Amino acid sequence: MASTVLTDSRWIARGEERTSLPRFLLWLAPWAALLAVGVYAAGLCLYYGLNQTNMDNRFAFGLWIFLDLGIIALGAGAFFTGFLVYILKRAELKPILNTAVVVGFICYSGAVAILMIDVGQPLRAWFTFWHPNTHSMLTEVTFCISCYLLVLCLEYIPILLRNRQLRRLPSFLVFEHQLHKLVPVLAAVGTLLSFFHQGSLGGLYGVLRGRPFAFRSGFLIWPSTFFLFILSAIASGPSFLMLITATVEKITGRQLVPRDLFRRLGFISGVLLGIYVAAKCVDTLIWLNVTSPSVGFAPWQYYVHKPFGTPILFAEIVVFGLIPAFLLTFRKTAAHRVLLLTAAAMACGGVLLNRFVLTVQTLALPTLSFDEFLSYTPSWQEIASFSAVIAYGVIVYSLSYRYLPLFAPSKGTDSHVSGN
Amino acid sequence: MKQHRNAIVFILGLAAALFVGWFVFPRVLYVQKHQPLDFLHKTHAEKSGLTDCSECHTIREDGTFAGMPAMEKCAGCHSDKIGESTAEATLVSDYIKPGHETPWLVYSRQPANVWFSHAIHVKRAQLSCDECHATYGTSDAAKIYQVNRISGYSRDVWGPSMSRLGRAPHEGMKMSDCEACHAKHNIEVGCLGCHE
Amino acid sequence: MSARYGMVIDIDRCTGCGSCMVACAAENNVPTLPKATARTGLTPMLVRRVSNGREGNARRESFIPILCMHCEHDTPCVKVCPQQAVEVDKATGIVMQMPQRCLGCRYCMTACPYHARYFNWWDPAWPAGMEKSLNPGVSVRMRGVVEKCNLCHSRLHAAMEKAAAAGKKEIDPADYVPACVEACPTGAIHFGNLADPNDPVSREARSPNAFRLLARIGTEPKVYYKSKEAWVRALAESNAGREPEVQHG
Amino acid sequence: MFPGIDGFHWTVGHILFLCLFFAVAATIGMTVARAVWHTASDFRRHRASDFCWQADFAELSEAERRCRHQLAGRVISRTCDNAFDCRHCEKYSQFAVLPATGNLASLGLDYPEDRFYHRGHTWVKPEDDGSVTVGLDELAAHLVGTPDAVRMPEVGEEIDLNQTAWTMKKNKREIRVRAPLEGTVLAVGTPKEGWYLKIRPRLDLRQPMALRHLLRGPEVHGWIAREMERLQLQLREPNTPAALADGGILLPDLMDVVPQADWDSVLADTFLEV
Amino acid sequence: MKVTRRDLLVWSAGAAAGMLVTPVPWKLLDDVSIWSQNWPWIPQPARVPVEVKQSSCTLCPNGCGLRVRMAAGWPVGVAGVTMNPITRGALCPLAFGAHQLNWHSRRMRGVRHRGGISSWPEAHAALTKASEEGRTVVIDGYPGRAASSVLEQFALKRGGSYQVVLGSETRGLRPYENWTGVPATSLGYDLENAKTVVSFGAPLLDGWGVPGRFTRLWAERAADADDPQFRLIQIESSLSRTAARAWKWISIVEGSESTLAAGLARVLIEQKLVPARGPIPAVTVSDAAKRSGLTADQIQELARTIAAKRPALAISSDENPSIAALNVVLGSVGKKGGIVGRSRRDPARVTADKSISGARAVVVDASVPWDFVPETDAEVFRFAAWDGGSSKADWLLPAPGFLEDLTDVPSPPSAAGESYAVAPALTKATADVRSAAQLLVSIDSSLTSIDNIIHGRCAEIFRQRAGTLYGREIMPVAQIASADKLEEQLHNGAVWIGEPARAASFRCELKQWPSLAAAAEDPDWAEHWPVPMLPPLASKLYSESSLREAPARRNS
Repeated sequence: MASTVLTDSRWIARGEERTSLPRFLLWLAPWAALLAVGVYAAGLCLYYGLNQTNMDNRFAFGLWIFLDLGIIALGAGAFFTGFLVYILKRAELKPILNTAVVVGFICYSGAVAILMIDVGQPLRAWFTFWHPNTHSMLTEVTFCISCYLLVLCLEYIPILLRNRQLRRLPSFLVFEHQLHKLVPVLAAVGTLLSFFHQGSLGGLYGVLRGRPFAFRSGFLIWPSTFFLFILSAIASGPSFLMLITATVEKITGRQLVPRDLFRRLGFISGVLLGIYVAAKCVDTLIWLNVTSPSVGFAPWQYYVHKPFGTPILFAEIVVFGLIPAFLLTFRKTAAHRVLLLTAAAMACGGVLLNRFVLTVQTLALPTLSFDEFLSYTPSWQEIASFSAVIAYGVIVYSLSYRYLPLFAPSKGTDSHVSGN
Repeated sequence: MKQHRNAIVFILGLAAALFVGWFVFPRVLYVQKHQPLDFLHKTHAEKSGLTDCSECHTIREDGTFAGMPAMEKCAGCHSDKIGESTAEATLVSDYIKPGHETPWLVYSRQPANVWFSHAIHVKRAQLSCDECHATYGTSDAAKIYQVNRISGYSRDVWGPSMSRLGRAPHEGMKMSDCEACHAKHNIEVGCLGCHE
Repeated sequence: MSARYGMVIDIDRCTGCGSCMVACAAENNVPTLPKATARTGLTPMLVRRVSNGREGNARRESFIPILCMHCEHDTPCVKVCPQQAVEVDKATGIVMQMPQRCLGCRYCMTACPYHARYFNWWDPAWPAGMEKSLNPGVSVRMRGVVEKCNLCHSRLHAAMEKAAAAGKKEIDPADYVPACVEACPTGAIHFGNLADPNDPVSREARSPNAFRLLARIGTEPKVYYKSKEAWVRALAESNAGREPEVQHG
Repeated sequence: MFPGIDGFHWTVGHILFLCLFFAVAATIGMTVARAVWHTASDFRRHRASDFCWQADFAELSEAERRCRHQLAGRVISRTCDNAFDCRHCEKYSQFAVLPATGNLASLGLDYPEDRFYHRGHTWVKPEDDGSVTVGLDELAAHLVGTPDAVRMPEVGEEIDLNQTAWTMKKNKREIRVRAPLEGTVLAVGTPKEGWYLKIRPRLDLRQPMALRHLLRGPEVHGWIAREMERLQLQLREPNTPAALADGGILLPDLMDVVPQADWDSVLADTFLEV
Repeated sequence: MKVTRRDLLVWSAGAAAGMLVTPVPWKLLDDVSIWSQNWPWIPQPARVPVEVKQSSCTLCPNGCGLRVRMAAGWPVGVAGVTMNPITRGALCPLAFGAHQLNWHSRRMRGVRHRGGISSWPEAHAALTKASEEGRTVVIDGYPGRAASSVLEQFALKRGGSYQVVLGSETRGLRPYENWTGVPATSLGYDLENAKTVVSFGAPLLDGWGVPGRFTRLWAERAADADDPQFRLIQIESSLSRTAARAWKWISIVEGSESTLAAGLARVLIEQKLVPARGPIPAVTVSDAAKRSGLTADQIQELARTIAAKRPALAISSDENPSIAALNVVLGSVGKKGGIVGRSRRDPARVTADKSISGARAVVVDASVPWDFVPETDAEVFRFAAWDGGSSKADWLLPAPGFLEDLTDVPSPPSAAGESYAVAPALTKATADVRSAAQLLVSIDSSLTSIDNIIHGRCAEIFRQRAGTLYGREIMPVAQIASADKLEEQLHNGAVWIGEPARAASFRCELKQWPSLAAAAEDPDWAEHWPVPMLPPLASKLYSESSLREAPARRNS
């Protein structure tokens, strides 16, 4: 009888095989614990101030900014898939669409949450909207990310309302149906917004005239990093989706998406990554030989401080750029599932490494001749809130997977689009 | 009736919100306080012929503004009770005799981070007092002092009208009001021109 | 008045006593933070010890006071602040940091090549009663915002007010002297109006021994330094005294 | 942000930036507004329930979406694409004329010929006064037995085809019974009386269309036969032969008899729940 | 009709829509941000006018001229007085934060007796009793003040003794006292007229003597000139602040100063670089070279450089006979630009020894450095404004802090000329305090009170009609109408400067070359800071920047 006591089958879509509730809760428990610790740590930071972190006046940005840049880059899969499906009408990517939306939602909401802890005066954060400095890349980022998070919520709602119980309320179902018809519009808006804020996140560092390691020349008001970030984001996005789906398939032990979907994603990822690497090389050469020397910084300065030697540059461009690009693009390698996934992982790793270098190395390197090279180790509060975001992601995704039709785009979808 | 039910319920909610927002909220947000003494500008102007504001609210020669006159200024005339009013009695007994300063509540008090120079506005820009303080200098009642529970600001900073729409030039002393006036006289000052 | 306030700091005269640092902190109500370190403290004026990198008798040392350089052109912090909490004042050329507007994102700190901006990691606090010793001219900043040298702006306020009361439009230069300048026992810090070519400061700024830190970045800092020692002047370049090591790998 | 607010500059960049932002915000806002508006109008135009059923129908399994003519054996295989509403089916007349070949063997269940059956296991009995009586059919009655509680609509309430007609509670499980046709509730019955609702249909019963969407005669047999098969599969103990082998009869109060079965899916399949 | 869940939803939808067109959300958003700009727990300065007072710093015997900004009766800022001819506007960094000292967490707030809480009457009674029962030794860290003479009178009347603890600058002058009989407390360094200053590790640019006196001098005459008319040669093992700025830095082995001094003296004499007779040090150049880590040539070169521009003055960081002897060889003792005697001669003082025997009571004045802990079985009355910790004294008595009581400022220990100033009580005490002098006067009313002594000294200055008064304007004493006027001006922060130091007429001859033993020295001047802890803002120098190593003894 116990099974009937602890059951949530009424909430699970009909005909979907899901593990028993106790096992599911068991799976959630550790993540929930991690989340709890993180929330506590975040509370400390909000109550006592940022002295709880190990950031300091030189290392004004720390782990959290790296996290934000990282997950926002990986979350780019959301807008990009939407763009491919709705704008470029690549219907074959539909099966991954819902996952893309959920992942995007998780990444962006997580990033915004962390940002709210990271700023010293969250209560005044809205000043950015009221007195915006439109010359600041950060303003652009703030506007776009908040708008795009809204868009993601709107894209998430239809999926949410398809839950077996929620759909019983007629108004919800109808609203879902009506909203669903407008999703292409949202996708278009999302694409626009993402294009800008992904870029501006790169611009964030590219405009730092005072930090020649990050400073880049560019096109009009946009430094080259603006475009590099967009490229790297849309290159890694699909790979990340692939990894997520593969992981879920591994855990649940069932095939969720058509086999060839991975290869398609991989191919898109690979080609874009290739373009990115090429662009990145050109940019690096220009920066090292023109931009940087012109302000009195010799290239060697950036790489004499261990551990940030030239190997990192090599790893970023070749090991985690060129190689996965090849592996993902070519039929032979892409056909091999393990290789494909490894390559995808490398691609994501490469983008993360790039964000890490830009956030951390930029601050660690001295600018004044009598500065010394600094390093910083995050405090447990920072790490805890960092991992809380990951825990939050796992929990939200698990719940969505269990109760929402993530991988079963309803047979009705088409009839929706066609029907009146 | 039946098919309009939703509309009606919706409007009910709307109305409730409007009522709370426009009538209840302001009364909850501001605490009302009375001045320690009901000082009457009018009477002082008439009886003692103190017509020029700067006779009591002086600007020192280093340019700083004295604000409320010190106790000895009052004591000059009120060393002993004049008239029978209770305020008069308290003034003499509680403040002048023991020599305590009167804890006036300043309607136009700006926060610590604001730097406002009366010297610059009055002496250089030749603004008259009532351009900001209206006719309070001739009023015949000490108006009630309202303080914001959250920010601790005087009501006069926000201004009497909750919506801040169609307010007179002297109503409201928020930053935007300062800016508006500066813009009108095309005076350009940076943040620290008015902040410390 | 359209002044361009700036400084020329004679490094050969700086004995590194630190009077400027303490005077600055006292003038601007900078709190003493029991838990603060050299990396988290609030030192709008910071004297740093520099050397020619040699050892033994050949070693030479100097002291460089670092404060906000009040960059004139393409000011890094002004450009990046998302909500206009920093601006270059048209009238004075002072780079103004507005703590009440700041949301504490610290982007400006990453943008500043001189690390002259400081974050309030703690709530400002003083032992009981000591708040009576705070300078009435300057409001205390709250936790979670960035602050930096505003060239003792409260003293400029006082000077302006004094001028206004005397019915003058221009302030008397003698009335506006930043605390660090006033405090320097050897008169190493010279303060004045760079826009006025006859001002001693702008004359000194033109001297062959004058230099600016990281001038090649092109932000036109208004704080100049001066030294007859070649090795000190070389410090202006970022890579001075750093030997190029391995070029690859 | 807006002219007159500190920090607003009349520069091209500033204006461009803000225009872009407001455009985006407006688009998002209008999208939501539009969705809300359409939802409201759907309700006004009584199309809401239609959409809901459309959506639910789309979620039904292939087996449940079989065309009545296949059930009657008039065609080999056909999936309904009108959401069981034969009144709008242009193919209906073509198939209806064909002879039914379904077996009419007794099911040990009583499905009187004078009634019309809905796939949600309700029957509809036209009365002389133009109203109809609605009740649970034999199979459903056997499953549920006597419900622990029943929530009936109020008299005078409008109910829509395929929407909730009434709900029952049995063993802490909520059962939602879909309305076999649209109309106004005239009277409310109880399980004991054998009928649940008396309804004045929205369509005049004299119209041929009025009850066309409900199952009759051979279709009922084909349909019930398949339902029984499904039940057998769902109710049998894991790895044992069918409990009620062909010919066996359905016990009353099955929910109490076979508690261990996955009743959620049984009921869901039976009452076309999604 | 009954209210359904649907109704609630619709109602709240309406309410939500309505709220948006009320002030509620927007005003709250605004007010909450404003609240975050004026957090109630963050102290804000008082809104009061600021007035500027002039006085002298009494935290150490150097008595630098102070310009104090006062608000509501409390000091809110400290700066130097440019008019002051000795300091000329310069102060030591610690002075700039001194106005916060009175609220320091280690401020002495109550009378303590053997660890327990006590009261002034009890302390008064105890000291009265003790001083009647037996000898009373009074120890003073800042001789020459009006308060000092109160302390001295008391000690002498009770058949006790008055002893002083001297700063390193004065200790450096002690050898001359032994050789010439002129008390070290009336000797001074005539820096203004010296052309070469050879500092053996003395932190001349780092708060030595009157901080402003030497730094200003150096800044005007020596800084950024390739061959200055004023040469500062720093002989020191480490590259100290002074060494870093010196004209020449001679890096030697630590502790070899006296040997090198002797070596230099020998070179000077042997090579007839100076017209000096008298004993020749036993140390040979090679000894000195071996000991100091320099080469013989370097030492001879150095000797020549020193002799080249005279008067040359050698300064030690503490009592060091050998270095003093070098001055004798250089002929700069009792001469212009050397070691000179101030016109007013104090009697020679007994310098306090930590172990005191045969006394019934020991009174330690607040001016005595905290680390002077008398070892005695007598009852110790320790006055202090701040608790330096680990005191064995029986009585800990809270003394007035910064600018909290009236005191006068005699010529600083290292000064060449006479000066006099008065530091009135500018601010209320933040605790119930009394100075040692005040307590002693209250015990023995026959003692002349501080005010009277100061009054007398002003009258004396007026009577001599010598020197000049540096107040808001400069005015020769001769032109001042009355003694009261003079006193009033002094109370308003004016400084009296005596006639320029006359090359005091005393000769100094060495019988034999003194021993090379030297007192231990500690370079960081914060170690000499007589207040047991640093002003709070000094954390900017010590913990919040890497400018200075935090001093070993003190913990701020």
